[in-house]
Amino acid sequence: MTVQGLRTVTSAQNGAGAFILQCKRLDLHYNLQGASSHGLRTFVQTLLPKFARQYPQIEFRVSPTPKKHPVVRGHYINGREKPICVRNMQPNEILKKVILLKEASGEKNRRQSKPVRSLNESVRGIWSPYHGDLRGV
Amino acid sequence: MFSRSVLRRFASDLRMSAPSTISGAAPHPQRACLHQTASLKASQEQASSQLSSSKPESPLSATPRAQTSQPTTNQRTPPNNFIPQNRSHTPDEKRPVAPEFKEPLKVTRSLMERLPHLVGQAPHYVVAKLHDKPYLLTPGDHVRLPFLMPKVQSGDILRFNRASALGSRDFTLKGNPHIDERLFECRVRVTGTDAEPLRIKEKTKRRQRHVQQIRSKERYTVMRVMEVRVKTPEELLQEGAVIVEEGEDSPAIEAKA
Amino acid sequence: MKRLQLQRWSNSVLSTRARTGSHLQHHLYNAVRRQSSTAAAVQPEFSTGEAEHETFEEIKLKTILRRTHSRPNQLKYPSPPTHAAHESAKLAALHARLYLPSRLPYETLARTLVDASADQDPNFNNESLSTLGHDLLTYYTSEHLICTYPRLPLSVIFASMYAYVGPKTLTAMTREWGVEHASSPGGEVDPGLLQFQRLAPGTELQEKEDGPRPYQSQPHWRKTVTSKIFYDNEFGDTAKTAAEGVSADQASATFVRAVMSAIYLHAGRPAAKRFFQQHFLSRHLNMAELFNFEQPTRDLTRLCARENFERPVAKVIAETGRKSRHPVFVVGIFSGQDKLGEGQGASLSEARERAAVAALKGWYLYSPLNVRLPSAMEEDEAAPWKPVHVDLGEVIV
Amino acid sequence: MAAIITGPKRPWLTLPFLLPSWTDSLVLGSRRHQSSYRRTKQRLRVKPDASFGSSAERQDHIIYNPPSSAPNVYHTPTKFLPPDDVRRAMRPEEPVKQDVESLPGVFKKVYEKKYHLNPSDIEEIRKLRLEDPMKWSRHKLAKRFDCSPMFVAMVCEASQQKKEIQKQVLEAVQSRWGAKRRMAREDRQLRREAWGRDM
Repeated sequence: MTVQGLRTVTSAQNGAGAFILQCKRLDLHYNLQGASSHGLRTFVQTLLPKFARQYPQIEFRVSPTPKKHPVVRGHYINGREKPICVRNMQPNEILKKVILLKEASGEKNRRQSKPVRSLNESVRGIWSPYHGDLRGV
Repeated sequence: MFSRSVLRRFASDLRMSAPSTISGAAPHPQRACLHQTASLKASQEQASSQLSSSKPESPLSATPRAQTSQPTTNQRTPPNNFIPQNRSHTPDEKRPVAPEFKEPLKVTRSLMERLPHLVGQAPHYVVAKLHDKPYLLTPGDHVRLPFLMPKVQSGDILRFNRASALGSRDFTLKGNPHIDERLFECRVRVTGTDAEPLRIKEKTKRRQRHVQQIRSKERYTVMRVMEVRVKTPEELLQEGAVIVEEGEDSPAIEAKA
Repeated sequence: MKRLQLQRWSNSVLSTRARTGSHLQHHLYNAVRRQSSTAAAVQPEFSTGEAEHETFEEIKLKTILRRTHSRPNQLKYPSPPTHAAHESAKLAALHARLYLPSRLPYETLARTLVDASADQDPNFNNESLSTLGHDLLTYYTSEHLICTYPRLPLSVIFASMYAYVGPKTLTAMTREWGVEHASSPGGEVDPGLLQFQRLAPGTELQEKEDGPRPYQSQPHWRKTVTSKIFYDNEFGDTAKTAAEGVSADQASATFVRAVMSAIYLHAGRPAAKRFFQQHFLSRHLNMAELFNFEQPTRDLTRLCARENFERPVAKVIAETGRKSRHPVFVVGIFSGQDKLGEGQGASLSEARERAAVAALKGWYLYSPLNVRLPSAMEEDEAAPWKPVHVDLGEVIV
Repeated sequence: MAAIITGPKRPWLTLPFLLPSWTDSLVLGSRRHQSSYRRTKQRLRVKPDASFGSSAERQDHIIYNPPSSAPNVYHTPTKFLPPDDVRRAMRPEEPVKQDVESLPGVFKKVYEKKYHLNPSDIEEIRKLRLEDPMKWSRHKLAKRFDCSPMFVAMVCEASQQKKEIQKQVLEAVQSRWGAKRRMAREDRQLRREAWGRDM
């Protein structure tokens, strides 16, 4: 064997080819009687059907939780989840929160100083003092 | 602003009257320069004046139905309490229009001669400008813009049409200050929004015990670069590019300084 | 009675029978509360959490439960019945998430999720689909690799095939598609979950016995590339199986292959090709990292002799600190006046070997411009065929 | 060195009316030292390549500015391109080639291959090697027949006995190694294997 092949795995670049929405499930929990759940109950009745039809990629689960404040919980493909408490919120505010959950990637929020992250090696290469012409620093 | 509104009216008139004439039969040369964004369908989807968004020739999905995240036109009338989130909710007359080119693309002879060299040397990078900030992009890159881009949602495809340089390892296509957008294609896909961790800034004042806490949690748009491509000379000629001689003030070849 | 946590109810414990719950809860909910006005397309899954705070509902729930389980169509089958596919929210979400064509019905997608270890009936499991999908995937991948990099050595082709469509990659893709595993298969399981009989912990995998191999007594004889092409799978591995159950990796790989063939069968070849390009070829792989040379200088000499180039000579292009603790040498390998490769190292021999590696990679990673794949000719109104570059093959020493 | 290359932020020379005629020597003398971390950092910051700067050309243009970096393996050398590849014709713009003959070689001496041994010599090498492997080692044979030890190894193989002895010698030597040396040798071996993977 003059040359061996080393085994690796290709790494995913979501969006470069196919795009997969990272939010896979939204759980809406509300209280049947509670006043704090009023907004979510109205949301489920009025705005949710349209929203769900718009994003068939997301599975919706609506279930009552007795004696609790209402919660919208997003489940993501990377296994993490994001809960948002929506007590005393109006349906429109809840819609904004639901959109936030839908747009999120599920990753933990981190500070990031550089705007571009790349897997490709540098196109023009890394500067080396042994190549090209000399220059002063 | 005036010119934009005029353009918009013009475009909406076109939409009303003859939507199929432009994308369909007999494109005259100026129209043909508009590459894929020329079709009206694409022009409706333009995100802003700086970015024009369009669909690639082959949509992502196996069928067009599955790809479009927008509902069909009859569903577009929003109810009173519905907040518009995407471009499909904005009425036609409020949408930005595709760039209208007054004259065909002019390329110099030396650029035409060197273009095959640049095209033949993959991979390519592009220095795309967004709000006059440069982003050095290669295909597959993950971009987190330092701001939240309005009126986009995840899955949208944008086309960056302003770039200061596009190059391969040995060759660089430079514009002064920007490359003509008909020379290259750079598409990105919006993959969602991202947020930074909550920052709390404590503000104090003299002789006062109260400490004010300023909370901030910025949100950013996250994108993925789909393609960075420079067009071949054949494509340019097919789209109606005109070869001009160099101006008297421009030297033929700029060697490396 | 201690109240159960809703989170647990809706997650893992009930996940195998979540659809059952949703089904009856849906009835119950519409009948009793008249509150849910969510559209039929949504199919919300109501968890059974509310069942215990009203006795009336509890009684009704019990009767429905009993009736459901006495119904023969739920628990009788080893995998979910066909009509269940239309009631699963998970399945519809998966269909939409992958932007699958509308011509691909939910029933087929549900079938791709049933492994042969869950349901032995070949009419209801994905074994036949995955066989076809496997062939399609390996065909498109190998075609792409051989046409774009016509000079790749065979061992590197094996490695890159493994990287693109190997079981590890397919498992990762299953995860990235958001497919969850059912804890154990059965007729009452949600059809949107991947169903397979799990491998018992600590099970040893056995090599598959499929027909006689020559020279079986000398195991090292089968290690040639030719033997791998002939007897082993497309990655050069011998197939391994266990007596009962499959590993999660195997089941996931089978599922992805089955999806590929389902698209091919229902939506046609162009759709399948597009799916392959967007989901498989768009992934990132650096081909230059797959090579491992043992004696690069010797290989390069052989290569130059084969191609009638001048004998390669190593020359020092730049160096610094030869007498210091950290010298740097930049060595180029020249054939006549042409530079073949360049390497940098802390010793002359290291730099020379690296330069030889770079030169060999430069040879093997040649990629022609404007590659056209043979399968492009299958489409109508394809441009006339231009032959692809065919290479002599790797260097044999 | 740094004082020569880098200048102050606003060179005196740009303000000539401030300069008396005798300041030539004083300009160099009164230059500030780079006394702060920030200034040093600022001066060390690598500027973008000059070819990326603004140019006088008004229209879009393509320049040839090869980077000063190690070559990339994806860019096939011109010699390796097949004769029908269009890129073969596109590469006349190589910079002025340095004369390969003038570059120093990696080895101190370059041995010319003589091809002077005939089959009977080779038979003799084999015979000698089998007869007395202790006396006729590879190097001694090479010296006698005026060829390289590599050639001797290609032609013949030591007997099993000799291999055993050699193995024992090696083990005896290695048994005297301590932990440090053993680890260092193993690391060296691993590093050497990494060369082939180009890591």
